[in-house]
Amino acid sequence: MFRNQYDNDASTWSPQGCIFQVDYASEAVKQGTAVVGLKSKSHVVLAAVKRSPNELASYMKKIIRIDDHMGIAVAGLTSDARVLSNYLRTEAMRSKMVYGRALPVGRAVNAIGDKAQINTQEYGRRPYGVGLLVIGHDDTGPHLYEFSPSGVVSEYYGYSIGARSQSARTNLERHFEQFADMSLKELIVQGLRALRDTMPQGKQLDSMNTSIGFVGADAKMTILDGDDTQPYLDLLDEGDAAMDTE
Amino acid sequence: MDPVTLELPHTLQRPGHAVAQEPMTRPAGPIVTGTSVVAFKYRDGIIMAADCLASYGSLARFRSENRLFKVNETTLLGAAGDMGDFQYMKHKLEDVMTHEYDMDDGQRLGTKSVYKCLSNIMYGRRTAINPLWNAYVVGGVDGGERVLGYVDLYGTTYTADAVATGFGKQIAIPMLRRRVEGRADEISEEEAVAILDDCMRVLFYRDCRALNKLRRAKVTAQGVEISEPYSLETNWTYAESIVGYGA
Amino acid sequence: MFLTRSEYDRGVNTFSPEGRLFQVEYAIEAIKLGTTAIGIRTGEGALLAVEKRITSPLLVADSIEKILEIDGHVACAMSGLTADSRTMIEHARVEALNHTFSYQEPIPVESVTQAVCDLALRFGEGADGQESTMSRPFGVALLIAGVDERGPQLYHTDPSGTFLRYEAKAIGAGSEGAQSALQEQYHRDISLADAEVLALKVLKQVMEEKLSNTNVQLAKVTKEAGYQIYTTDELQAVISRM
Amino acid sequence: MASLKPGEANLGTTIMAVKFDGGVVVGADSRTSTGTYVANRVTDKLTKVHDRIYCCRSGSAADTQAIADVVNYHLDLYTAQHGGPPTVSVAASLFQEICYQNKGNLSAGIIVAGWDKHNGGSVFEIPLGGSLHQQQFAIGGSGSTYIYGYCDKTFRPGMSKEECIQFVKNAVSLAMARDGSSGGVIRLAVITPDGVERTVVYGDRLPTQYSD
Amino acid sequence: MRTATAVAAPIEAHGHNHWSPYVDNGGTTLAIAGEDYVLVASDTRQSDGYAINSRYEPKAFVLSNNAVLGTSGCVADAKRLCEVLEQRAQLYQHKHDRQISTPALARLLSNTMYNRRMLPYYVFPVLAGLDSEGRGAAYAYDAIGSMERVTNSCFGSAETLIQPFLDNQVARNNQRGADPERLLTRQEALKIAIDAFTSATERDIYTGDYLEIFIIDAAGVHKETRELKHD
Amino acid sequence: MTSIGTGYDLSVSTYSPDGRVFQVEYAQKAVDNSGTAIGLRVKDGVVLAVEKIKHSRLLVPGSNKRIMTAGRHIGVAAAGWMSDTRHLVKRARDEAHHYHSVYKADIPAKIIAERMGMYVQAYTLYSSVRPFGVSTILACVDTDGPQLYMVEPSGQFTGYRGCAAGKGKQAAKTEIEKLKLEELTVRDAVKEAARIIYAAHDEAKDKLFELELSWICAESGMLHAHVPADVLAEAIQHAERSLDEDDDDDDEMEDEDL
Repeated sequence: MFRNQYDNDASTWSPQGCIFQVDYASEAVKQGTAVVGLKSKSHVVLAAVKRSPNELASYMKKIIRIDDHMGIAVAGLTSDARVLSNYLRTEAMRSKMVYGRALPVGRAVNAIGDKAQINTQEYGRRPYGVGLLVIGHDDTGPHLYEFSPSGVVSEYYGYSIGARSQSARTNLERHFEQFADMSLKELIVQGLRALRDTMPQGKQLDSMNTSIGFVGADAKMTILDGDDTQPYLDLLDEGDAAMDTE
Repeated sequence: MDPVTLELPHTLQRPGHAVAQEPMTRPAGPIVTGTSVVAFKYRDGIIMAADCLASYGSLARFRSENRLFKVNETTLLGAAGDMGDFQYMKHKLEDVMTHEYDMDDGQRLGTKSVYKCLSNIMYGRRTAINPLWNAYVVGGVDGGERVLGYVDLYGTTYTADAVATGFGKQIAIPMLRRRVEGRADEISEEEAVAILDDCMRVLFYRDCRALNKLRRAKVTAQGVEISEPYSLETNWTYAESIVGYGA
Repeated sequence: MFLTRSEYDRGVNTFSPEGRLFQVEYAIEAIKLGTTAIGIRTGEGALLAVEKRITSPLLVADSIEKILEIDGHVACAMSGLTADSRTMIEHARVEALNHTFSYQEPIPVESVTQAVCDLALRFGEGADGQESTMSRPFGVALLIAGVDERGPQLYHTDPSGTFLRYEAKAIGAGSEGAQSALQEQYHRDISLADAEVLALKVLKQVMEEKLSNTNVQLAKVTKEAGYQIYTTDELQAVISRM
Repeated sequence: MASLKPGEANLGTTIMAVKFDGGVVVGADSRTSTGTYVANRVTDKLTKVHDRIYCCRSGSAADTQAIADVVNYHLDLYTAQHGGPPTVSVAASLFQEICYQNKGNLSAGIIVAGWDKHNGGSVFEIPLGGSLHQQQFAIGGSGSTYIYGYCDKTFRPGMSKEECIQFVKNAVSLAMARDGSSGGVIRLAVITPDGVERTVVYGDRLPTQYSD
Repeated sequence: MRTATAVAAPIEAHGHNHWSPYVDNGGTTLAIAGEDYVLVASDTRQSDGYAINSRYEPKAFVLSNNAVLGTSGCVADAKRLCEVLEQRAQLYQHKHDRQISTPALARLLSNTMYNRRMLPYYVFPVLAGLDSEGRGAAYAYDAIGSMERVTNSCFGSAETLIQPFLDNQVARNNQRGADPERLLTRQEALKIAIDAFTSATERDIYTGDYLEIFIIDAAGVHKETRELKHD
Repeated sequence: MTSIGTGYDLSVSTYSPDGRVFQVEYAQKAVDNSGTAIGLRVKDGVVLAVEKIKHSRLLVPGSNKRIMTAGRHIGVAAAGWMSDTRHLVKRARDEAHHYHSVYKADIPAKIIAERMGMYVQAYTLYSSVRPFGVSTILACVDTDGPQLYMVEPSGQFTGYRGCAAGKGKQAAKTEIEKLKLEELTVRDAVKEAARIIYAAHDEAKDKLFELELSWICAESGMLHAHVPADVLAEAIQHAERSLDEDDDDDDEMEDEDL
């Protein structure tokens, strides 16, 4: 295995035609706690687990507001996320200034995708060590995008990134056909359900470590933390109760 | 390959060309100019007219210009003032629309956005003390809503039921106040055409820079339609009754 | 472990196969070499306590400044390569002044902290996309204590440019011991007076030399009086309460 | 508006171009004046910018020559890159770009005319201010103001090559007769697929007209 | 002699060499601050010389933090100034993740205007909102950002007609036996604003058509629109 | 590859003793690993098609396009790295836009291909950058009619009647060579393109995929556009039928791309 020869910078191809630095950057995403996103016909939702080093410390921010119609959830290097969110915010404001319209979500993510691509091609730079789920609502309805360190962006009905996100994705794959017609509330609970599957043994979601974000035709980008998340966490348990009875 | 850029050789740069950037030397004023644009809202959308003349001072130099421009499916632009600046603006807007087309993401740039973009360009140039010597009228249907706006070389913007530029402001607007203001929703297309033709006829009678060869355009939910050039019936019979200067 | 690492730890901008940036992690190590500093947040105000190492009797103790004012309502304590911290604090002070100039109001504590972190990041791309200005991360951690309309707050920043809000936090050589001590003894409604004692007690545990009014420094930020550093006598008063 | 500097040579001029089926005829007088002094009585105001594309220059001699040179350079570049000749409209666009971008510092009124395989003969006019206008026929220069009437009355779409040549000769000579800033000989160029024939009508062989 | 040459600029173009980028589009705005509220009123006529551009083109704008910016002067500048202020308030919110307070916004506006010292925004704004104690706050500016917190202010084409009226009725200057300290009640303020505009409309051709009144209090911004004379 | 690991293949600015630039060849690998992309130039237009491999059912169909537009009359289909593709398309748009702003005319196919080729080639010259991991197929209709070009990671650009890149390159090429392109109409070409992509698709390697089809022809107003839904559906049916005829019955396919 001669990987080490080819993996010291982002401007070197490996014989198999991959760029290891980009793959490694994707590992950084897996080090972040999981975030889940999913959309219905009218809304799109984010759910995230926050991490805290010890009980005297606050929790890491996972969901960031970009504009009234857009928000992101972060997994990976928070500092890289800050670079990208600042960029998105200025782009959103520019769109308002120049065309008086909310920045179309797809164009927003592609903008950071293009930005990230540069970091995967030039020596001395490094790929962003962060993955994003971008949600937003524009003229073409609600959208959920994933941004990855490679600069590739993809649109999903529902998706999850970060630690143990695979189990959340499996959960989403099982139900995504139903998402379209769900109410905002159902959608949030559905998201929490998927998010819960990413929790390690013995840990569960509580109002301290859970963060919820949503936006829709009738709802500006909103972020719920702390006690505001409790009602949905309760619904989550009820839901389980219901399931058990079935 | 380096993209081609057009620069004049230094031989051409007159002494003091370097400071030519400094504002006050720049504004040349309009050279080849178009006169009034008249537009107003009616039941099904926006109707607009402008004649085909581009004057050079008092010389009626180009007599089949088109001063009405279809920006996109829902947006119409009418231009008064310098034709060079108008052509420049047309290219700019074409570029914007091409970019929109390339995005291919189902997003449409509505009339309001076009109007905003246009206004920003005008205000930007005005603020650089290098204005585009135009007055523009933007008309369109944006999400079922009729939009009719004005922007000029100062970046002044306003929307109204009836909008006109230049001489039209003095002559057509008073007529439109009476016949359009407040009843835009009742006016049928036939009536709209009649009103518009009346305005353009009076402008032809009273504006030295007007020509009796004009284009009419309308924007409706169906899109933008720009007519071929046509002429108006005019009436001179009362000349007979005027003899001498009344002494 | 060390060997495999060394493959990827030359450049600040090289990821390891596990997606880590070792240079940053090493910088964080540097802090463990520094003197211990402690911060405690109470309802009445935020408190900072640091240990001074008086390495020689010839040394003027007061000349060692490990707690510095950023603005009337924000102060910070540091540990690690304290020389690095000067740049950061200078930056923080400027940010604070700019804010007051622009908005005629004191800068929020979290915002100063964020500003410091943005600077800490500049071994890579700046937070607003600027090119990088340093070739290594800062080797210093800060405890930033302040008061604004959200009340007294305590923040901790590290070389990775990330920050967290804390009720009580210890950094530096003795941080492990100190932090666990804090976690045992801190409680949400602790009074400022008790916090003073707690801070010194904890410091005492982790200091080699005997704690005295010359080899520790104590400062507080309160809503009423803003930033205050304790005089020797005030310090002595606290020590005697221990 | 940049007006001429003292002593700057000025093409107070009559220039003209007419389109016919299969080509264009361009013509101009030959007088260059500084103030009221005739600096050159046999100027060539018809400038070749490409094999089948000419421009007629009015305004500052220096400006218009420089512009023509730049355009010529770019058209050669274009030919090399595209492996074929440019259309007249491409040439006209280049002229316009320069005239418009520098309108504050230039005094140039230019007629661009020529033949290309896509559009046949075509005539463009770029007056002060840098706007671009495609025309059936175009007249420019100080002399032109005296002959609009004649031209509007005489021109018919679809005139033959010979008719066009005669039309240009008459129009330009009428202008020369009444415009102090135009005079000398009439230079003509007929541009067709087969090439460019250039002719000169001497000042003493001009079409005659009433002259008391 | 130049005029004889082909390149002589057409007559229309002459005299543009000292082109001024400013126009005055007329109209009037006033503000009155009370104990727990603040009122902004402005007409909606936009004119260009003797021509009325539009009868309804509002010149007072509600900002995202529930303050209201009343303007007068050059509409192009006024609209842009408002946009720029909005964007900077947005930036503030992004950066400090809280809404900007009206006093902070007031200072921001002052800086924003002074930054264009070399080519001023030709606007005379009044900014109205509530201060940190919840008291009504009105700030008046000149075109280059000098600012002052006031209890009442009027700018625009009818300024000379209305300001003295406010001085007397609101500030109670030269009003014998009046208590200059007392602030107006909401009802009084409303009444005075309406009377001021109704009278000014009679005398000032640039003011008229519609009157927009904003009252800002703890509950938010209340807006009402009334007819003015269209002549 | 023999000289792998010898160190001659670490930088694009290094030749190997046998005179190869390995970094470029490695970039080509990235192209060969990606979904198939083809282009067909027929008498009345040009057709582009790609096999968009999907790693998850959660992906929104029709999103994440791999065929993009660069200046109304130019289409770009790509095989290789998606993010590199976007970079190049962006460049193509800039070139098209700049050309238009100077000459006020649409950029001809040859010129855009040439400029893109030069741009890509520049990334094979400096050790500070890496070559693009993408082959782009440019479709265009200009004054000389329908045109098709392919630009490869080396910067090499060539005109084609029909071309293919990516995983199924070989299979696709042989299929294309069987066609009488000069006689086909775009309508036929669309069907053929679909058939070829389906045939080139390797069921064993990647299960999920989506067909993307675009064209430039009279029907699209001589602009580059994705084909209308009905045309696409028709093409897919045609493709599946002809697959079944080649008697590898595959029911999964149905619900996968619908």
